[in-house]
Amino acid sequence: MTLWVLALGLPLAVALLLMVATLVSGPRAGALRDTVCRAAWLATLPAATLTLTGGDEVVRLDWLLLGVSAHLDEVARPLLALTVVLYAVALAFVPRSGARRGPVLSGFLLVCFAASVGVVAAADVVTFYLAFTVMSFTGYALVLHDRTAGARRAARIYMVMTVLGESAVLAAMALVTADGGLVLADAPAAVAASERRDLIVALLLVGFGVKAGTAPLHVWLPLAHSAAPTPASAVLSGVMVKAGLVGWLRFLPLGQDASPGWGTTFVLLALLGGFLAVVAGLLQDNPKVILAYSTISQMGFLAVLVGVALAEPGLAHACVLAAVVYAVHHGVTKASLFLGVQVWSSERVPRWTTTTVLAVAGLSLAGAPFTSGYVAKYGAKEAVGDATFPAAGGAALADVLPWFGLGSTLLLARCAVVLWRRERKGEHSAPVRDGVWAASAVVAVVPVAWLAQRLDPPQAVPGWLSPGTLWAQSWPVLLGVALALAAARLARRRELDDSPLAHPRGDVVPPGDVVAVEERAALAVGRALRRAAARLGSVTGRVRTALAATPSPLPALSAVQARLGLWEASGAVLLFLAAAGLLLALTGGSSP
Amino acid sequence: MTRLELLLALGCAVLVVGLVAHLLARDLVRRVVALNVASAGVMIVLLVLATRGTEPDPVAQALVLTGIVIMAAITGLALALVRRVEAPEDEEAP
Amino acid sequence: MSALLLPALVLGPLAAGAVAAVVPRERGRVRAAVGLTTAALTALACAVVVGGVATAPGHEVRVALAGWEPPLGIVLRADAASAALLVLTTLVGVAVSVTVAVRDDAGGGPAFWPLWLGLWAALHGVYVTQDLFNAYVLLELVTVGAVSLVALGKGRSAGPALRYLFVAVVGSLLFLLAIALVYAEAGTLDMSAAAGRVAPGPLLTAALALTLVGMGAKMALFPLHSWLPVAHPAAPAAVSAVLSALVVKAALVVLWRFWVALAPAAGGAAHVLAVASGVAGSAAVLWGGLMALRQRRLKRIVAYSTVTQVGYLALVLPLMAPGGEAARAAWSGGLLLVVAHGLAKAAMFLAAGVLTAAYGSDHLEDLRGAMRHRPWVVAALGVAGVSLAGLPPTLGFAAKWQLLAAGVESGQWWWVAALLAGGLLTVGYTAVVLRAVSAPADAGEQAPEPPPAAVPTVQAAVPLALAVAAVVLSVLAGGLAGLVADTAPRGLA
Amino acid sequence: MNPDAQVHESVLPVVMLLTSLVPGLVIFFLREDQVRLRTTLNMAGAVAKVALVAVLVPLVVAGQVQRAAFPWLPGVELVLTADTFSLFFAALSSLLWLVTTVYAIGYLEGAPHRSRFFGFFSLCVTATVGIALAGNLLTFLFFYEMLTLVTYPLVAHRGTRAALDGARTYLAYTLGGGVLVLLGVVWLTVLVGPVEFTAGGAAAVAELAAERPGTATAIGLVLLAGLGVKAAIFPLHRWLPVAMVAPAPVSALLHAVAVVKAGVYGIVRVVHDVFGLRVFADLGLLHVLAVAAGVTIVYGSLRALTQDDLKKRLAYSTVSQLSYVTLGAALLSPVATAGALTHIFHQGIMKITLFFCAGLFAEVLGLSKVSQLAGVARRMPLTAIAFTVAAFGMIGLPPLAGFVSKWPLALGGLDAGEPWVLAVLLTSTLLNAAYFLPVIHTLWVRPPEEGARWVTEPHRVRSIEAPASLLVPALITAALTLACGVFAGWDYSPWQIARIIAEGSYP
Repeated sequence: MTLWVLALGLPLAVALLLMVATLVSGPRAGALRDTVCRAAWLATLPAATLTLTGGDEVVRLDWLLLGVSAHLDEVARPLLALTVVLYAVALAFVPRSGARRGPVLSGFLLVCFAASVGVVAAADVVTFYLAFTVMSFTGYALVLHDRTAGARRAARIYMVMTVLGESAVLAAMALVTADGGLVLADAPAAVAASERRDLIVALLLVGFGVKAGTAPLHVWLPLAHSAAPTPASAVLSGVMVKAGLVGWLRFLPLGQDASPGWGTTFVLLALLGGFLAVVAGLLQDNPKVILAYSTISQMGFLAVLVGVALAEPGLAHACVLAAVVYAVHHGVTKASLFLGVQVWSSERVPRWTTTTVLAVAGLSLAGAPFTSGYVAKYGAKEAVGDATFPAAGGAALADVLPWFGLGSTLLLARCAVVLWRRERKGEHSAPVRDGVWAASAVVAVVPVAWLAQRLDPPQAVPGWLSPGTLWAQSWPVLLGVALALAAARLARRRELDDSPLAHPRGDVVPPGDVVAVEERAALAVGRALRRAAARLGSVTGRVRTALAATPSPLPALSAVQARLGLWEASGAVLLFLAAAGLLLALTGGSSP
Repeated sequence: MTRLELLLALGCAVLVVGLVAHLLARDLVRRVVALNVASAGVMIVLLVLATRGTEPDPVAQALVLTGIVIMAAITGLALALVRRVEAPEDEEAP
Repeated sequence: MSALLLPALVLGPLAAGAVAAVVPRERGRVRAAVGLTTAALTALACAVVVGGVATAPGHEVRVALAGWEPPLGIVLRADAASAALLVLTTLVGVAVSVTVAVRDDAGGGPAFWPLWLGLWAALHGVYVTQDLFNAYVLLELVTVGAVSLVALGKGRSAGPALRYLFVAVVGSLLFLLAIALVYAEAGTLDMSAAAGRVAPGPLLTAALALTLVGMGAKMALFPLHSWLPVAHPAAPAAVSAVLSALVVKAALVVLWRFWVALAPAAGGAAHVLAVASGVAGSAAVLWGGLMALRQRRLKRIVAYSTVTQVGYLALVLPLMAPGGEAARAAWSGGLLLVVAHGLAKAAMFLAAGVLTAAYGSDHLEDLRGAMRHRPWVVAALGVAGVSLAGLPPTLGFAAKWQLLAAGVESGQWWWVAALLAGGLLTVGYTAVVLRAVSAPADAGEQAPEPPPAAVPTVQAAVPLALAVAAVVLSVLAGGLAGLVADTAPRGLA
Repeated sequence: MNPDAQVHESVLPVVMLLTSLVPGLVIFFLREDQVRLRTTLNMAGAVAKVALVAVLVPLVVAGQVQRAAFPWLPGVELVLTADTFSLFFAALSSLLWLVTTVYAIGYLEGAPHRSRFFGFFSLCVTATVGIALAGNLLTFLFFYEMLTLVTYPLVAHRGTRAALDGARTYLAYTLGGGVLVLLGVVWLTVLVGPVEFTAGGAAAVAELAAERPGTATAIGLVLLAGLGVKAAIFPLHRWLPVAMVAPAPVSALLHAVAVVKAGVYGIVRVVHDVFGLRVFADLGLLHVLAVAAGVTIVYGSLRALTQDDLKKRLAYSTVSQLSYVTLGAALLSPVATAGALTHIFHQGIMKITLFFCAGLFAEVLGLSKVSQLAGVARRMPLTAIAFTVAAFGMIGLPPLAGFVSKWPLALGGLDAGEPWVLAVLLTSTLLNAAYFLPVIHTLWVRPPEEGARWVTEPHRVRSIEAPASLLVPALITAALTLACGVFAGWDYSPWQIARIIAEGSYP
């Protein structure tokens, strides 16, 4: 129990210390800030011990908020491990990395870390929603960190989409809890049984889709990743995007009764997002944007798994575990690639070591043999099994998945070309953390394989040397490399020099492609709201002025009073009343 | 109509005439005089009532006497005020 | 013991008035001293009498003058209603006496004291008399006293005084005729005795109608109210307080006693007249309130406020008509309202007097800045306004509560509406006064506030004392209402 | 009031009233320059009241209700009872009065008419606590009307033409409401006798509703309309933005705690403890109230969008947030009732923080418009943090108090079978975000305009950004917002006490 409080409390305490230190100006505070910032990654240690030693019983803290409970099940533990590793490495990369206002960045990263732990390990709806919201809003602070014009625009778009996503998630959470799904363990059953099932699944799709970057809602991702400082974008891509996946795995009725309709929608959106992201990514010239598009395409891959789990209850458990393994693999590889961009451009590390590490990470992402990608992709293909995709003429999903590998190989080739051309100004040197980064990238295959091994019964583990699987995994990579080389020679021809397609500078398809359309739509909605409010105000204003303008009876009254006040008039009134009284006496007097 | 009712009607008539004259007169002194006439009307009614029984009723007589005394006092006060009122138009309501 | 004090209450102040008259005009201080001592003694006597009434078995103290029982002798009877009125008259009387003693031009010169003491005696007489003709004589005495006091006012106060005299006397004549009719039928002048001997018929209905019109004229009920906004402002400050708070109530009390004694016997006709009085009352509430909103002079606003409150008091007749629980609530509510209105109205007129003395005129434009220089006087105006509107925690609220309860109990919704509307209008014109008095800061560039003339602090403190009395008395409202309620006249039709 | 409580005749409720009545009356007579005496009196009264509440809370939660009754008119009496719900509201009022007194002393440094201000200020709290402790409808009406009278001079305190106009509108609306409540109370008392607040509704009123539903509905409507004015329900809410002319401490205390909460507290008392939820629902009034509250929630948020003046925006936000409580009270589910009662407390502390910050911005930098606030966080970071915490709370983000009351309302809506409630809450949350986040964005992110007067001034005028007596209350209430959210599980937290009270009205 104390381990849990420490795991969540320590990062928050350090973050608070950093915040207070930044507020108080003065040399001593400056020194304190830097030392704490440098040692910030230690705050993740309690969580690390928790993952390794934590038991899997439900832990309850009743006094916190509306009763907080946490639980490390088979989905939570690996993702928690991923979160700890990534945040530790990211926090280590913040000091001496040239990022402006480092301590503030570390502070927000720590808060985000605590929230991510909460998301992954939550055992009831309220805790999950608490962690999810805190993570979203600290994400805003991370994206906004550099305060450049681009960062402000990215942050604004991120905030609008997050708020929309948040309200969808809030609605879904309320509906799930109302149908008895307060404890997450029985949430899927509650959702399956509730009569508002379709509404809940739709809200879950939209709410977590924003976070997981599914097709139309992915626009904020490329902008946010390019605007955020590199450690932050590593964490964004590695862990925060996975929160969407965790949301789906916890709440969607996977393994309950089949819902093929929703299954196909998920798969359709996933494929759409997956392949369009590759096309858009190829036309960029900023490595972080290309990697962001690669994340969108990989999240598409995961969405396919979720779609299949929805459509085929039988395959659900296998798909969930495959998704978890794949998520861990993608997290580690993508984070090392992002940090690699920072190592390449501003660390004093020999060129050949960085290239080899990046190459290994790239190949792993593409799923080449003997890498973590190989294990994860194989597991996923087996988990999907013979599920077919009715909408696309019944093509087996298993042979659609390798094309994702091809897409990511192309993207990585593009990224390599762009990175190669970027000149390196190595002014910082932090050998320890660079070593750790290199190790984590290269050795990633071992933990992923070990994890796959442990989840063996449903999770298929590839034979390392069996020729069949070797070829099935490597042909997309080889094809991708071949295509890349052909494109490269083609681009060198003179007449294509200035063609935007051959040497794209990110202007044909701006980062966040369809965002311009959605931005205009959002602005239009905002303007309409304001106009409606203003018109409402003027209508009530007009009603009020009309009411006030009604002629008040007072002047007429005082005129009557003036005339009535004269002596004769009041005398006449007196006489009239006396006469009326007597008349009444004479006539009505006798009535009972 | 018996003699009693006739006289009662006479008293009321005098009262009404006095009141109407009082309320319509513009000159203040005429109003005071009219008021006395009205008061006389009421005294007549009272006196008529005093004569109903076999012998004259002392209580009604006492009422008439007191009424006359009061009316005299009021007339005195009214005339004093009339004298102080310089111009008659100032007492119209503004 | 309290039986002995009843005649003393009536004759004491009268004798003091005579003594004050004998003292030569220049010796103002001596007259003030006589006035003050009489005020003190009367207060004591009232306290004893009220105590007597409260403890007496039937809650009433009765004495036949010189041992003569009716139908020949005159009986003075102080019941719970007269106790309430005595409390009111004492409080206002002492306040007015102190004010005039401190600053003699508030009372309009040395002649104030004899007239005021005579008026005070007559008022006591009206409250306690049981005999109809005695009531007529005392009402005339009240009228003579009041008219003379109005005439003491500066400027052209003779005209309004004369007009007030004429209206009052016409009203009395009609009342005298009504007494004659009642005497013709009942053969006795004592109200409670006459109640048993009258039979429903044209004579009784005519008497009731004449009394209603006559007293309506004397207490300025709606159609016959035009003389009040002219007369009361013309009088000196202390006198207008007495007029609005006490003199108007004399006619009202006689009407109520006459009505309670004789109306049950008159059957349907009394009901029609009661409804007529209700309609006139409601019209008075609305008319007085709206006119008060229009006025630009403080004293005139307060005068129209009296017209409104008289309207409320006229509503008590129809509310009592159905009898039973509603009648008891209406009767106690009416009497509480009489006390509450008396205190609040006296406070308002005295405060208006202080402001007029300080600023030289009672036009609202000239009174700007009074909030800063005379906060306590303005506070008195505010609290009095709140009590008139019948808002908690004042006595007015208790009265309004009882009247509303009577209205709702007997299902007469139109009177309930009038009561509620009246409350809002009262707050309306109080807010107009408060706003005019607290000079708006950004209008500062207009005429700078005139420096107020010096006003003795005691004179400034008296209105607040009365207003606070209106609030404090609400605590005793329970006792007073209880005392009054169970002595509500029986046998209402 | 929980039905199984033993009732003790005690003088404690009266003492609670006196702790602010006596200082108030004394302060009226103090001269302007007796500052120290006035401050000590104020603080003593405030601290004494909070201490009394602290003493009473455990006692009452344990089930012992303190009662004090005074005969007023034959057959009717003034009753003060300190049961759980009344203490809940009294605790809120006294706590925030203590904080606001400190703020007001700092805010009115050297201002004219301070004795008058603090006199009426104390009377205002007396009336509020009186409303909280009212045991029957008549006492509630007694203090309800008194509250209007004592708050009028506070709203008109500045004495400018705008202040007087604002106060006049305020008086017109609130007195109109007062008259309606008076009519309703008299009508009910005449028909059924003095009505005591009993958990689950008074039996006599239930009988009346059974025999004469028509009259009972009419009485219910009149009472709701009267209370609706102070609870700022849609057509009757106009006085609230207009009364923003009052000085900051007044608009903080009045529009976060005293006046508005009196209306809403009244509605909950009438619906739950006079008629009883079941009876009110059978009369069909519950649905009317719920719809009115729903309309107000959306209308208030919508109007807040277009207000550039910060205090006006907060005022419209109050109009909207208040109707959460009315909506919660009008839903037939214990969860919704608990959420509504908690929101009374939470909305109070969050809104008072926002008004404190608005007052700070106006007092220290002279900025009252949202557009002028660009980059102010650099100059006043602590105030900006307090504002941000409270604003996030108002939107309903989890770790803060707002979520703890908005979440059960959403669940209650679904539990009571009214899904449109969830839609209303969501639209309102979105609109809240739409009018609060831009302010936070302007505060923290936008660079200050070059011409801004406060930029050119010397940066560090004082050691901290604003006088302590203004800043500390804002920080305290912001911390309270966080604490009420995070420690909602604690036994004596507003959420837990609200749940105890809510159970009472479902016998």
